[in-house]
Amino acid sequence: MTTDKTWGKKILRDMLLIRNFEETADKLTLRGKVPGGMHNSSGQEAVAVGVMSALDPKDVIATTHRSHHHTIAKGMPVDIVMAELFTKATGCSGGRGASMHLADVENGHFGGNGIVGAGVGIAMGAAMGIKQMGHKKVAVGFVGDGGMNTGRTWEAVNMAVIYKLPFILIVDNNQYAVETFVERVTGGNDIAKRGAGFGLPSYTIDGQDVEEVHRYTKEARERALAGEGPSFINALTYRYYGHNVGEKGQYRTQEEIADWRSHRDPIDRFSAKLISEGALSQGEYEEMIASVAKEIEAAVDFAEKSPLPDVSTILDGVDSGLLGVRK
Amino acid sequence: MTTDKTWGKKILRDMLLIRNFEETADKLTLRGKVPGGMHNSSGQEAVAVGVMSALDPKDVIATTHRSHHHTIAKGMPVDIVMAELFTKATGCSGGRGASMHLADVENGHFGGNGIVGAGVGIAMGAAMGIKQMGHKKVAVGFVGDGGMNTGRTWEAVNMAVIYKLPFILIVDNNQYAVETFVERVTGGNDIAKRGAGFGLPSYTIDGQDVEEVHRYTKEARERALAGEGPSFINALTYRYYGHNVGEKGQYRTQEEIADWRSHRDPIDRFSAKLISEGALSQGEYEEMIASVAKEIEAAVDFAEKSPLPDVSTILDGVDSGLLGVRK
Amino acid sequence: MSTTTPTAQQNPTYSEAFQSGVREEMKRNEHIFILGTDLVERGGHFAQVKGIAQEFGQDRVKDSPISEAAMVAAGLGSAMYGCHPIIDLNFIDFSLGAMDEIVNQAAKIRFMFNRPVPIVIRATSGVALGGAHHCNSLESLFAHTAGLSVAVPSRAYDVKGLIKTALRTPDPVVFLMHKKLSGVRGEIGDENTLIPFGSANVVKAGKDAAIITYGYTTVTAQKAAQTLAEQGIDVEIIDLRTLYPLDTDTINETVQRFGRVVVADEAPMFGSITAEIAATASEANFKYLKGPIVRIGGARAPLSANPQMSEAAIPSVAGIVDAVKKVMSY
Amino acid sequence: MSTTTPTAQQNPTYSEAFQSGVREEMKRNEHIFILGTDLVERGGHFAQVKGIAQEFGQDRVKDSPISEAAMVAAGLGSAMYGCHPIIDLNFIDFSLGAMDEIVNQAAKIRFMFNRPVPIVIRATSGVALGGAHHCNSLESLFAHTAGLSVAVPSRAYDVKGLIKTALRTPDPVVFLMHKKLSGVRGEIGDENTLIPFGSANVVKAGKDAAIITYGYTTVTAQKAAQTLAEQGIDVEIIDLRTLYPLDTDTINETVQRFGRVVVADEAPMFGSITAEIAATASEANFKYLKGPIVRIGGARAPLSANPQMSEAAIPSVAGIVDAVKKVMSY
Ligand SMILES: Cc1ncc(C[n+]2csc(CCOP(=O)(O)OP(=O)(O)O)c2C)c(N)n1
Ligand SMILES: Cc1ncc(C[n+]2csc(CCOP(=O)(O)OP(=O)(O)O)c2C)c(N)n1
Ligand SMILES: [Mg+2]
Ligand SMILES: [Mg+2]
Repeated sequence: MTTDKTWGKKILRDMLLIRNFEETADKLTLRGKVPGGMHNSSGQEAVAVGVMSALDPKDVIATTHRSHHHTIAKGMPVDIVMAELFTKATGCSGGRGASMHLADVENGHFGGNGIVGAGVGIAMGAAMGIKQMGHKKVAVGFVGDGGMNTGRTWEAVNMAVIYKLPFILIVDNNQYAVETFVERVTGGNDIAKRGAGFGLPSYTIDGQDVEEVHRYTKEARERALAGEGPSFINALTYRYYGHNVGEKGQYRTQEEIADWRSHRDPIDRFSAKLISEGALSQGEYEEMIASVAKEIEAAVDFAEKSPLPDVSTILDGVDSGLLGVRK
Repeated sequence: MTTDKTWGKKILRDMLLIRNFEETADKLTLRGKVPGGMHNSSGQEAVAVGVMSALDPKDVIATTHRSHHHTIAKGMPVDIVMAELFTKATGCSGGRGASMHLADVENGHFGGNGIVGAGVGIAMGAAMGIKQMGHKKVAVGFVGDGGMNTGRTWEAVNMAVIYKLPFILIVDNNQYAVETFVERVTGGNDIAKRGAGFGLPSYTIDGQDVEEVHRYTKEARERALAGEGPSFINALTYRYYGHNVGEKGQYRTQEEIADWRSHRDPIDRFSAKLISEGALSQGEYEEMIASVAKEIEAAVDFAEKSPLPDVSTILDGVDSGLLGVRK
Repeated sequence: MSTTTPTAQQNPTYSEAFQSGVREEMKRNEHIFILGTDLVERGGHFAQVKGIAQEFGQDRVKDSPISEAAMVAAGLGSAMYGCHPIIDLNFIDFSLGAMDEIVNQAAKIRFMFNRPVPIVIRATSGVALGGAHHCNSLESLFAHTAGLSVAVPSRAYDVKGLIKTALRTPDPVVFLMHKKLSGVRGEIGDENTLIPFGSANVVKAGKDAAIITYGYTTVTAQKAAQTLAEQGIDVEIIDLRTLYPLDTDTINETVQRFGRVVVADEAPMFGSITAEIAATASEANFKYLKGPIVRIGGARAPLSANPQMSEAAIPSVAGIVDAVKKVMSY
Repeated sequence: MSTTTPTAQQNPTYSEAFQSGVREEMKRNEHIFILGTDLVERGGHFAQVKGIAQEFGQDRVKDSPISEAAMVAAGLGSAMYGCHPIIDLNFIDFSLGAMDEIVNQAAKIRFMFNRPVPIVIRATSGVALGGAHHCNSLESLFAHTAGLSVAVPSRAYDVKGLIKTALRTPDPVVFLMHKKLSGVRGEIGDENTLIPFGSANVVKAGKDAAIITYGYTTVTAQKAAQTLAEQGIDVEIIDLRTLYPLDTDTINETVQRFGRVVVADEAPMFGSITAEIAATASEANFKYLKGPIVRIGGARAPLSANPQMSEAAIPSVAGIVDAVKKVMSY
């Protein structure tokens, strides 16, 4: 199927923006600019953009420790994301969160998370809230392959099924949890089959094909809005860098990485498709790359120049104080 | 297949012993003899006896809040069980545990549990211990249908699969968790399918047929001993009484209970089979019933006459004191 | 501190007082719902929500699978979305299966993301029958966690007044109801009686010494006060009602007034909230102390199912009497 | 109390000291095994088991799925069976997903079933980078739980000596290693150097006042001592090394000797273990006190990822100096 030209360009640009963000932030992390480090999602752009492009901006997501790509795809300006990585006052969490705790609850981003699997439950809960209020929205929970072995994930999945919640679970399955290959720790080695066992439509899809991701998400969203309950999508993808910035493990071969990069890169694949379909010219593509680079440069500049949070605020916002006397 | 006569009588007697124990203990509970109350397993005898008869006495089990049947089938003398229900010093846990915390770790009974699903993890751990030590044994974890929605259950199942542990999970599926019908809260409504999703041989079997339970357990045990890893057995059964003694909920019909009692009772079915096969005479059966009654009477007597634990021991055994200075 | 006498309204049980408060608030706020096991038909293990499903429908009272982590997560996510869920965990012991959701998530989200998390986590607590897995006293753990407030009512009036406050406040509250008090009757306030958190209640005025306590130990302390009265000692009893926020004004004022203070509860004493109270009150009011603040609490041991052993592990009337005599001896 | 100076052996890091102790004990006891995430190749997040899988094989060092509840359950069941597992939870924050297994099960089984549960639950702890989900100080919660012991070593020597003791004792131990100390080098003991739990270490003798502390705050306290020395105040520093059992002899003796005592840690102060120490020590040694025991601790707030905010939330050198000056003012 040919891709809509305008849509395709937007999708491609989003993926490029994420890729540039990640590669830039990685270097900045190595230079000590990102307190606590970060988890680079390069290679996984199609999952984030494919999902988010099928959602309404008001839909809710909750995600993981590796969430820059989801956050940017969800629409958070890259300068705000970068500022948060720098733990600056202008970051989305005022510098309290850094890389793992990006959020914008008001706009449906219910947060990255330091705890594997926790975002699944939060998104399921948001879906319960959506249903309680009778709204026409969905909530999407992202989780890694590693999070498939965490009990809380399956409790949340089950609850979504029995209450028919407008919930979509996306496994951003990059095949490794830190240095642990998914097949070594995943009984049965068929993640979608686990989902099926809990009674929801479950698919394993090509997470490097942004249109496939988009399509499955869109269908899941339609089922959810029609009151048919949750869906489970296991998107196969790959991360090009180490688990965290600076990690150089021996747990996978350089050939494996090179193979994914050169044959299945989601940006290369999609740009090639757009170009071959005449939806994009080489010149336009180069312009796009340049414009993305400029946007990221500006973001870095913004982050650099932003003020640090005021340390006198460390007790602010722990609670509302409305419950009673606070001393 | 015809049943071995000696074996059949032993099996039948075990089931009768459990039934009489439960009905007796139920009445004693209503008379205030069992602090904290108890969970009656009447109706579920075939699961306990079918499983245990396929195990070696040295195999390990860990179980749930509803565990009299497992405990008696595992071989604990009924007087010790009854004394524990009475929280007497002579009980298996010295009166510290009562109905929910029956155990005899030395003899492979790793305990009932007050926490839904916890026994699964403990048995999985025991299986890991067995494997570490190179022993030829298995560990069996019992769990209810309600425990199928607890995350810890699936974490343990997964771990058993990936390490190929000699572990068998038995769902003592009586179809209700307190007053909640299994179908209302179990996404997908196919428990064995969940097991299959985690990659272990998974079966739904007739838990009212003691020979079927025995056969599936035996095969699972053989696989485990052959190094083939764990198995998952969902045994359909039914409890005749309320969740806890005294409970009279409206969540199921009297007809449903009567139907299970009159058409699928595991004792009636198995005794009828033995009688029809000529392995047991009516007279022998009546004698058996009488001898069981006498045994239980003696157990009650033992429990009644046993001393209470010494309250001055409440600090004993919390830890070994060997770590260092204790004050 | 408050010394309001409950205004007569009816004489419901402690559990019914919870129902009453929840009902009123559910009428006021359509976004309140309740999630927990066996709530619809059974009304919960302690009848705490009996009849509410019938009145408000199963959209607002939901029977849950046995999935404590998911229950709290459901509450958390829906609270972030704008609901005000009551997550009924039945026994607080079961919260151990949802600790990440409570401590890492619900408690921290306002601080991290500037988003209110109006969630009530209700459970029974305290030492009663049931043994080691049904008698944990986890209140000090929750009180220690920044972002959580902890209610520990000891009578019907406070149950109702505190749950109403909790349900009008955009913060996570751990609401602990003592099992042994479930059936105790008492007066309750009306629709507008809200008890602020952090306001202790003077259960009994006295002039010689004070006992600061909460939950079921309030009852034990009252019995001890009778025995002490017979011996000519007039003891004041402060029921904290909430452990966070603590009513430090009342605590300080009490310590300053008497200089002879016992702090009592039934949690294992090592590391219990009584340590926080004694340490902070000693530090702030040292010069008023006639002698050290004396603590009395539970044994450092799991609870036994045997009732005599279980009883022996928590403060008795005699134990509290002795503690008060000790502070009287200064 | 012990004042043993470490005997020179080598100069490994705090993490390597752990390796050293574990290696020696694994040779001694074939039933010790280690279970946790990313241990085999990576050697754990803090290199705490680097090379051990290569030496002892993957039967004894196992890479786990991300299943904290099952990890502890595996440890628990196998410990009941006769093994002595080390469950490596990486960050103690992740123990919140295994609380039932730790608090309801591992801690209680000896008491309930008269069966030893020799299990070590190891994790890094303390405030460092990483923010709200990687900086929880949960030690007071574990110390409050009957049946658990808690080690909080502050230097290589203690890491090795304490892990060796833990691995020879049939009880559950929560072994907390401070992230900020991982790379700090120091001498360690030899194969036979075991440090009993409940024996504090006098890090620095002094004559004017005492600071009782543990973990990373021991380092901050030492810096404060330098500043104080410049101002003519000679402070003694006690490193508790374990929080349960507590070395109450040393604590009492210290309080009695100085009458001027600061208790410090970096956990949120409300309800921290410092409250237990201050309350119990005040009660036991009241007449020796020249003024109240002063506590200093962490803010009641989640930790921020921003390093300045995170720093500001825990005791600073200046804060400890002020606290000591306060007790010196009595
Ligand atoms: C409950 C919990 N356990 C362990 C960790 C440590 N940890 C952080 S990320 C990670 C790997 C996660 O793998 P996966 O879910 O596949 O996500 P990915 O990193 O591949 O995106 C681990 C083990 C954690 N954050 N939370
Ligand atoms: C973690 C946890 N949650 C809730 C409970 C309360 N509870 C005790 S038994 C029970 C029902 C269990 O149902 P099932 O697993 O089917 O076992 P059955 O009672 O039918 O044998 C519940 C909810 C508990 N003990 N532990
Ligand atoms: Mg992964
Ligand atoms: Mg059941």
